[in-house]
Amino acid sequence: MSTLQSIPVVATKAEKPSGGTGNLLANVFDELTAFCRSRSLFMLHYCTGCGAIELPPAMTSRFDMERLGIQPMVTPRQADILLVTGYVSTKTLKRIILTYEQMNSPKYVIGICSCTVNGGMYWQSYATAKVLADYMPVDMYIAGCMPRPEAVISGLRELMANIRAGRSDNWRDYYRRYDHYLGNQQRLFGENWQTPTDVIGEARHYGQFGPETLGEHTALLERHQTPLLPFEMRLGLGGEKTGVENKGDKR
Amino acid sequence: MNALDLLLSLSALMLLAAFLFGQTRVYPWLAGILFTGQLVLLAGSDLPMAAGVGLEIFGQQVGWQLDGFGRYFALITIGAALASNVYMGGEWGERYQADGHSLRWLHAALAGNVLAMLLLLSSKDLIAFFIGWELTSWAGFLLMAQGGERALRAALRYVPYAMGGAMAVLGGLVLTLSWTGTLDLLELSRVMSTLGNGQLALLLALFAIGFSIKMGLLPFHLWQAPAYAEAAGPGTAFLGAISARMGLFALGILLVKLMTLSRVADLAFIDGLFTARDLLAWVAALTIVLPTFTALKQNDARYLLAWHGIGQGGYMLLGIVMGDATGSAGGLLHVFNYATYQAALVLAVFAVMHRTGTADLNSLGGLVTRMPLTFLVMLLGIIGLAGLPPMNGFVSKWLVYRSLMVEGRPLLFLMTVIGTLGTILSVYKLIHNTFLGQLRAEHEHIREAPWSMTVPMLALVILAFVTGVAPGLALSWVAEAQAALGLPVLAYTLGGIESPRGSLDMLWIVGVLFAGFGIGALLFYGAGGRSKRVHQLDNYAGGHFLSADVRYHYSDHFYAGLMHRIGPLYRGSFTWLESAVASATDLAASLMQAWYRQAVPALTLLVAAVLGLGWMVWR
Amino acid sequence: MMHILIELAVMPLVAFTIGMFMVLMMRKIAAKIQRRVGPPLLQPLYDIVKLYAKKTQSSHGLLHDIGIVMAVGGYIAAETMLPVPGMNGIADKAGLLTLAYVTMIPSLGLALGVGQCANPNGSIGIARALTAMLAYDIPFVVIIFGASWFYGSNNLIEVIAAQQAGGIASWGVTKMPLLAIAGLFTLYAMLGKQPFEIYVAPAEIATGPMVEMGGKHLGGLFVMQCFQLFTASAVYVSMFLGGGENWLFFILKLFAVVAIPMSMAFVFPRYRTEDVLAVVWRWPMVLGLAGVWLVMH
Amino acid sequence: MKLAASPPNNVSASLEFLLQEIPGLRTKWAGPRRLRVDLPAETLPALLELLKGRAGYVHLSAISCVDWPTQNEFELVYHLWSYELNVLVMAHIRIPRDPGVYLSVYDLYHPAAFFERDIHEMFGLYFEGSPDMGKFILTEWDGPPPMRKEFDSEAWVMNQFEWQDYRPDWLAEIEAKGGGITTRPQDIRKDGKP
Repeated sequence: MSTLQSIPVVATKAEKPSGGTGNLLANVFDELTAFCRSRSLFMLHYCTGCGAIELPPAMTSRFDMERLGIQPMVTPRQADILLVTGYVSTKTLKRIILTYEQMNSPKYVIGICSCTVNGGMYWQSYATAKVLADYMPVDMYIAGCMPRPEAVISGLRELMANIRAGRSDNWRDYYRRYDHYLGNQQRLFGENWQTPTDVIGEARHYGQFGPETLGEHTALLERHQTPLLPFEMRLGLGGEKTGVENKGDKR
Repeated sequence: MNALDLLLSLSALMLLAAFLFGQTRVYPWLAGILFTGQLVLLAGSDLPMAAGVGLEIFGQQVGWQLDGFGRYFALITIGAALASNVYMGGEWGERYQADGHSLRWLHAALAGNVLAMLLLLSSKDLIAFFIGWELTSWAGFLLMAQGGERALRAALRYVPYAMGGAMAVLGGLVLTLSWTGTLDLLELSRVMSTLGNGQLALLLALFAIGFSIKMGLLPFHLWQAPAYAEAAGPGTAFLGAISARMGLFALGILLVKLMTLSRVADLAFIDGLFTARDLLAWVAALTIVLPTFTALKQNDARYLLAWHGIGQGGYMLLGIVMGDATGSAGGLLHVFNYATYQAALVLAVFAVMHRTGTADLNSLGGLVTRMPLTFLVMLLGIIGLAGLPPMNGFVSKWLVYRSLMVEGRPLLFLMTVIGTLGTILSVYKLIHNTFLGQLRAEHEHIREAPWSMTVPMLALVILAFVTGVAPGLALSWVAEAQAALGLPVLAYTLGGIESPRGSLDMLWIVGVLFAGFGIGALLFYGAGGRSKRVHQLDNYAGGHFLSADVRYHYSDHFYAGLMHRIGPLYRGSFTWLESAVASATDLAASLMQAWYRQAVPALTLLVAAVLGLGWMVWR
Repeated sequence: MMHILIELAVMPLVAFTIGMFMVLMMRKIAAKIQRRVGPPLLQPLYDIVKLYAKKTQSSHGLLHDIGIVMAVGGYIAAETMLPVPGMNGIADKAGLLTLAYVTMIPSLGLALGVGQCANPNGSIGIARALTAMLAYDIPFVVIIFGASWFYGSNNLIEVIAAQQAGGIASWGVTKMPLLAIAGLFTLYAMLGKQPFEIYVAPAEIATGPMVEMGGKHLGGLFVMQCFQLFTASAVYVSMFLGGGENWLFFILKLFAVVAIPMSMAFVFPRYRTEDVLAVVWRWPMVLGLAGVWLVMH
Repeated sequence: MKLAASPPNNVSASLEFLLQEIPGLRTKWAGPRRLRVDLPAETLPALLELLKGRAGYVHLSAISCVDWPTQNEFELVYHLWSYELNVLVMAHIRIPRDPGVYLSVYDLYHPAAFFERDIHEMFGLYFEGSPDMGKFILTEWDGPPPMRKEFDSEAWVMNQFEWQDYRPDWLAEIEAKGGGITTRPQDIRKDGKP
């Protein structure tokens, strides 16, 4: 297990509580939210590969994840953890990326089974993606060609400890180095690969826009994708003006 | 030239003006001013407003006089006419004219309707009443028939109903004259209750059938939904708001003023168990439930609202038939409340039709981002129609429930609640299929309805909201109508009613509600983190990639589960009844024709004449 | 006047905390039935704080947010109409019937918010939720009719006073046993747990209305669930179990009323929508009408 | 109930008598209930109609394809089953690799549409008349048909993906004790890269 930690997971330095001891209240609030985040994790009910068969035993009466505050949730909007269990075929990887982008941050990805580390048993196959970390930031690996429920739960407890200590904010990395991830994705899916989520817009909106967010791959994306701008509620009042004034929507 | 003469001449003048230059741009402004003038005149003058002119037919005095009850309805009539007039004057009117219809006839029909209704409402005796009644029927037909071929067909279906009703009312009038010797409403209110049970039963049957046809009570309601739905835009709003309530006005006078509810209760079918009053209450209760659940199945927004028009009529009649202070106040207040949000809802549906060209609920969706004001109007309208606080619909329904609870009528109470819940389901279907869900690609560039449409709608809905928050404003007119009719008057406060057995204070309830919304907003926007708007295709679809050409919206067969359970109950028995009656009359007519057309027509005439003479001489 | 304003602020807070512990009890009962340990004591609080502390949330428009505000705000208003020991709020100004209608506003607000999410799972969920509301609200209103006819008023303060006058003998449950049983059945259907949770069928329509709710939207719905549990049980206790003489008895009664349906809930599968209509329109309706007939004669 | 180890003689005899009608057909019993039939490609439809019509072979359970690059041929195997005779017939035919075209048996057995579509995707063999020859499973793949012998999946993977440095020490401990993976991946890699 020890060298598993040595895999270069993108460990962002813990968010230093702002302002030092000055505003004690901010510290207490951050402390409380970090504690609650670690004690209440919603696991996405999306079984991407064969390893998912180990999750129901982890939830039911023998191992009971609920005492750790972990509940299975059905849609990505409600979930915090995305468990990528088992081999990641190219078709499934598209859905995994779509699901990952639909999840609300702070979100965590756990690569269960060796297939997410280096391709595992299917390393020779033309149809599987080998290294999950190329396509999205991964917070935790649980090795094993289907790890038993004890291993899954100890992995989850390790993740809870990281969250508690604030070391697991890797979701920012997806926004800050989006170009790197997009490049890997385009290398696998081709140039006109796009998801309905406007990741660059979200990076700007949530202040995660770093120098490496944009690059040549996002430029490639820009050419292909007409970004889906949300329909703003507007009062297009007045007479029979032609539809020219809402050209802005199409950009 | 006292106040009522001025009022009637003003509306007659407006009818003439509409007929002469209705299609010009200036007429709507003139009509608007005249309508507001009439409103001020009506509200300002003290009661009863007697009319100068009067005539004398068959030795009977025919005159017009407006009392509190009539004025209450007149105010609503002119208010609804004002709203639809403003709507007609704007861009909708231009589009209507551009489509080849004549705006002049539409304005004339509206003005004619107002005139006829004022005549009916201010009738002092049964002859004036009958004149007003017939004028209203024909003006209503004129307004329904405008707006295209389907509207004409639906209006023609109304004609046999109207004529049948008119014959019944005429029969009742003649019988009243022969039995009581007078036609004046005031004297009748003293004399009529002294008639024998059999006579009263016949009179009640005749008059009630005639009036319930106009009001669309259960067996005679089939004509109303297509007729009101297919009429031209503002015409539907006016018809839906007040035209059907003329039947309620007539029933109110008949049941309460002339026959007095106690005498109606004496006419027992099974003595002591099921009286005529119970029959009327149950007809009203069934009118609440059945049309509401028919509305649930409609897939056209106009038909859905028209069917609700019939359903809500049941609340009003039930309130009046209950007869106690809260019940009748609830019924009468519901007339005003219903007029406000029904007109607003219909105008909103026609605003959507103006922009998207269709009212079919399966080809709309997601318009909230493109027509927010119309959405706001429809939202407040459906809250009123469903009868939820803070809108005024809740107050009148609460009063009707309150009287049913105090009078101890569990089954009637149950029917009204089933009606209300059915309304909530169908109004959500209306607003969901039109404004919520996925915006269609072809509707991405439509714009909000023009000011000439949104202003009247918003005014009506704000009026509904204000009288919901402070029902006392409307209850003052209702109390005046109750006094004029002879019903026990409701002790009301600005917020509702005060009584130890269960009071209602809308000021506090709406205040607490908005305080709760404030705390909820504080919790949501304050405590929660930043949120970002996402496009409608950035949606959970089980890992599937959505695209604009995929129709990812649930609107058809909206309440599938419910329909599985109550689907078989829709057997269309009333349509069967109507067609049965129609074919029966056809058969009778053809028999008469055959009998008359046989070889020697002159002989049969001679025999008939001799028999008639003999009967006359012998009697 | 000032006295009422304080109550308006305190009553929702009390309702929320009690509701949270009811949610905890519900999850503990579910766990114990499945021979599991179950969540720790403050798990509902952790869930709500985490959901509100989410850093990115996706909203589908202004109406999606307003829907959640209406859902939480509607229940905050409804709590002030429910008399609790020592605090009556505005219960005298709004009776039992008004309370039944005010509790419909949160579900309407939620329905509007889910509508704008433009997700058919949500729309199907709302269609089923409104059908379920049609199902359980009819017996509920019949029971309100019976109770208010028996106590002669639908002002909750009067109802509670009448019951507390003669101790347990004058409780609604002893005077109107049929109505009490029908009320419990309706309460069970109102809480929306198995077998009446067709509108939140996770596997079939991805938790129905909650499909596009994340972060603070879902947090709002968790808060609403706490309020919903408290309101439903408090109405039942006020009508049939003599309201709250003091806080201890009141809370015990509240938890007992919720514990009964919940202990049966997690062994059931799930009714289809039309079967929910069939069951709720048959048993509680018949019992309710019989109870009303008994009360009136 | 004696489990019939081998079909009674009359079943196999009647089957072989029936099969004589097809010219150039060789039969070989691969087991008590398994009959291997080799026949020229153009006579296959006749065989299928014969078996379906006269011997109750209503079930085409699979079509499998074998790639013989050295003989430049594809071998198609049609697995047929009859619920009356309870004997599995495996019809083997050979078709040349270059045009790689054969006719579809969809009109006889509708499931053949999926088997043919799968073979088309994996081997590039085109079936005329098959309802849908589009992409079946590998919707993201636009490379050569991957199951052909000349396609080297490992080489394709080696230049498409990079690996992550991952030397689990628990493996080193096991090897220290003599266990571990017998044939190391790099030994069997053709390009010998570690």
